[in-house]
Amino acid sequence: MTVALSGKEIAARLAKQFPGSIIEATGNTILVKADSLPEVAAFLKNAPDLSFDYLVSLTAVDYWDYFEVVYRLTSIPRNHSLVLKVRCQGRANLHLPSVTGLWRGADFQEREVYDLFGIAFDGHPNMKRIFMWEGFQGHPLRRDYL
Amino acid sequence: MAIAGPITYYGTLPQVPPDWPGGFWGHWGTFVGIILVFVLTLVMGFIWVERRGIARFQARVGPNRVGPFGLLQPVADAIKVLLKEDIIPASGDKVVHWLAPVVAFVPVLLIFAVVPFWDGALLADLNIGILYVVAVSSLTTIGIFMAGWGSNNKYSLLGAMRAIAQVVSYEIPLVLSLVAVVLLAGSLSLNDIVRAQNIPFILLQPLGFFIFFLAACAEINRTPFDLLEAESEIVAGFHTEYSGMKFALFYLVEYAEAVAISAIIATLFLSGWRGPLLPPFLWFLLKVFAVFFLIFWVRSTIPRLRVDQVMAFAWKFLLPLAFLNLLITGVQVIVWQGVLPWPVIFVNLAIMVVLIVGWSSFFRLGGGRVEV
Amino acid sequence: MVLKAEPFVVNLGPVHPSTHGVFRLRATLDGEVVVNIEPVIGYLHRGIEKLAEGRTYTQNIPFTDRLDYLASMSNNLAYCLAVEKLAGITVPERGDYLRVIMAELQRLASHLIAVGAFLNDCGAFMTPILYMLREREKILDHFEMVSGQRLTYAYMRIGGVSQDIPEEFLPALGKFVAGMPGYIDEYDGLIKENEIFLARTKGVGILPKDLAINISASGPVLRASGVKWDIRKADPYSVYDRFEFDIPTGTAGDCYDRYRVRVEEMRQSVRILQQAMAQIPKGKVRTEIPLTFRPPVGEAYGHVEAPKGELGFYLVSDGSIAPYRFHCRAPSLINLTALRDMMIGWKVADAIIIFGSIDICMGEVDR
Amino acid sequence: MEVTEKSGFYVYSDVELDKNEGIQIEALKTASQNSIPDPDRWLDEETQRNILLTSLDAILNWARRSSLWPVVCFPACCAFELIATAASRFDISRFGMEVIRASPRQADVMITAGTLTWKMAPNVRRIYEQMAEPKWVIAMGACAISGGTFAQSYSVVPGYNRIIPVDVYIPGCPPRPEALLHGIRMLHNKIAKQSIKQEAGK
Repeated sequence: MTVALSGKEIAARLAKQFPGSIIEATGNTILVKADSLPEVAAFLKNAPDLSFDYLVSLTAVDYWDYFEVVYRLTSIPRNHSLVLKVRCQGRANLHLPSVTGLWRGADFQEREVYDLFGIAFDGHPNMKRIFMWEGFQGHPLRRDYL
Repeated sequence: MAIAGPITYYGTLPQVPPDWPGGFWGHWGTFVGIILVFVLTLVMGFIWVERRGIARFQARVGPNRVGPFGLLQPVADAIKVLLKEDIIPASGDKVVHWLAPVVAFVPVLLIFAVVPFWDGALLADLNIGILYVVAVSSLTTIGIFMAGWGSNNKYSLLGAMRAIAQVVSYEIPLVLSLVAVVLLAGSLSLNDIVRAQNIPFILLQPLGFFIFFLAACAEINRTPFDLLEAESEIVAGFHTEYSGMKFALFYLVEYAEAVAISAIIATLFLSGWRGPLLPPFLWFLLKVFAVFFLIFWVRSTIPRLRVDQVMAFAWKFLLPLAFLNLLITGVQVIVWQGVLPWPVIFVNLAIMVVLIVGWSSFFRLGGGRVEV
Repeated sequence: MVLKAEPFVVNLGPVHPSTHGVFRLRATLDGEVVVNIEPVIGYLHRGIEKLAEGRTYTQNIPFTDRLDYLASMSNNLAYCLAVEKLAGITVPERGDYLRVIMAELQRLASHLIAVGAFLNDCGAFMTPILYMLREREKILDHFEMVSGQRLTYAYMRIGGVSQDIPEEFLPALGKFVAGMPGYIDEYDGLIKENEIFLARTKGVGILPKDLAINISASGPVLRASGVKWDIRKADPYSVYDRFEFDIPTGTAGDCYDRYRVRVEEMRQSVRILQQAMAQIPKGKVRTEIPLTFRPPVGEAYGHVEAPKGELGFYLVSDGSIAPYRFHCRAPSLINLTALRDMMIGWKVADAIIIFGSIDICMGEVDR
Repeated sequence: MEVTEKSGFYVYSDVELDKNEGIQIEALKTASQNSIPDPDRWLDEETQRNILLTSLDAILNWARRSSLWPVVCFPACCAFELIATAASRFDISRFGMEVIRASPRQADVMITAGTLTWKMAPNVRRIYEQMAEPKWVIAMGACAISGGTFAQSYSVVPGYNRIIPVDVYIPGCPPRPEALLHGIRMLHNKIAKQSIKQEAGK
């Protein structure tokens, strides 16, 4: 059985390591500040007792005020999981740091989020539309796209 | 060479039967007609046999709605294809595109000039018959390359490049395995070779047959060497851009080549028109169909080789074996001239098994990544 | 003399006989050698995730059928698990067993197509896939018996399955399960030692273990690279913890290993089916819930080991009758990430079979 | 031989290429907001026939309907019902249709099995235009007829008849192989009524 790690414990460790990086932690989830995402992700991947080497999925949710990008992490050797969330305020000109350097599995999924939600990932090697054609107006999965 | 004058039948061969239309042109005219009818009906027959046969291999029924047992299926195909719109790509080389099917088709028909349907029943009994076959049959490749070039399509060009590489490579083991047959028969004329086969040469030359069959499959682009129209890779290969009548010609070439190769294998290795009870022509036809059955059996069974593996197979496997076969045959012809054939048959079979198993343990296909 | 030669670009697809749908590879070739590959997708992007936000939870089940249309049952299962997690619904035991039976039958059907299409890409003239389709038809008969459909079943419902199986289902399944190992052995025997097949697939398109994990590959692609990771064992769902089965893994991570893993998985599926048939209890097949219901506010992620890999559904509920966000973690899309690493340096013909060995379904890649 | 120039080598293609494709898609989208009428108006017309033409028609139509070669165009779900139709149990080859041509130049009928998206539409249009006359289109499945379940989606073309003229519609999601065979028989009947005269008039 995959163990769902407690978000609070991890958040406490992370807060010690990177002060001010965690916004809140509930259940299996920790909410991370957008600026400190690269360090936190790298720590989660490389810490020997965590070793989150497998990015299960990456997606986004539109909550009108902000976009929430959800990183679902799993460790294959230790068989435990954690959910990382990052918020992106506003509706225009959205940017987040890319995690393709850590998990290349994020490649297509970040492009998908860019295409359907309009969140650009800085540092992604090929940030362009994946499903829709170039020149398509709008980002279809936003709640205000009809 | 007999082209210059009327056919001369020499030695102990019987003369032209008295009921043949007399003289030089009559003979030619008759045989041109016979060959055309023979090739076209056999192509239709082959298409039907292959489609029905492969359907049986694949646990299906195959065409059975058009005419009895679907026998008219090739006729319907032919009428339909001939009357379809003919498209020439706007940016293609129009002259080359137009000429290519003709250039590909003519040599295939020319091959049949020296194939004996009966004892002495052939258009021209050339004393260099085999050389003529080899020379003419490779001309088809030019037509295929013209098609690939004239279409101005990348898939076509890839197919055409593969065709050239493949045919040039396989010509060599093909010819070398033929030389062994010539050594046994003592003649280059196809009719004489048939007359020399008191025992079918497939028994005396099992390895030669093996090499010739594989090389011939490659020459006529049949699976596992059907690289130039590899459907899963390069769409339809060299004839991607062809439609209507010109595509029909290429389709015809594909099957006419199969007829030609089947006829040549039947002549060289299966003792051609010879056989008990049945009339010679029927024997010849039966053997042609037997060889063709083998060809499409292979087609429906084995996957395709990769382009570099096809090359490697020709140069590293077939070519050395063809040389060894030639050497062994030469020694046997000199040493065992008077010996009964039966021990020779078994010795040759054993040699074939040993050589193929032994050589294939040295020879491994696979890998092939290139650093870029 | 130096001849001027330059690489040229060939578009393999979007309509190409062996791209398994409308996939497009923008391939840069140097002669026959692939020097660069760029996958272009989106030709079947139907906007299922957007459409699902306007349908109720139950109405979305048919959409999941059309994601990976070769494994509709597995998709139904993953979606139903996610909704049940979200709304806290339990499934009766018989319903769980029926779900497992259907999911494993579906795995057999999907792997049969995968193996057959892979051999077709290798250039075998239609024969293998037609034999595989013959077995698949038998499986489809069973699905038709329970759901009345051949391809898009919508058999599973939230809280169980739509209806109990007819009486003749289990005897028919028993007959099929008894015969299937023989067919698998027969086909495998015909294929696995074929010299040409070995030459085409051994050592071709290697995906190393580290890379496989890093690109989030899943399913047979991940296991062929030597990672023993199967959701059915790692995070058992439904009643998978009651069955004995092995996780087949490869060593090299080449096309041949991916083929072997699929064939072995088919054998394991037969094993699971045998056990499930022996254990299946009597009783209800479905917890009665209204067709339209409001799950509590929150989010849930349900995942299963689909034939193509880890298939997950991430649902966000705002307390209304429709999901606020419906996201599908599509294994086919993510398995394609390493395509470029696997293909570069190989010939065009290899590129085709490497692509075929990943076994994708365009409906799921583009959604 | 040596590669002297690596100008064609790039890891990711430039955006210009994609933009051009996008412009084509948008152009097609704006141009095809109405459906193309089905090419079967002539079925109602009484044509002047004479003995020579009728017998020629009979032979020609017989040949054409007996060897309908489908082109490869299998976008989505229905493709697998089409493949099942080609497989052992239903066996499309009985009608001489197992020759599935990968090259549109050599094919006669396009069985559009699956949802069509706007991104795909120019390619389908191009395949249709590359096919040689005479050519027919069978719209297979609900998506091909009207967009089906996905009709309201932002990326789906509501029916193939926005892009290409369709001869036979087969409903179902997906249609069963029997339904596909029935559709093929209907196409046979339609071809049987064709006359060479209309073709000349086109």
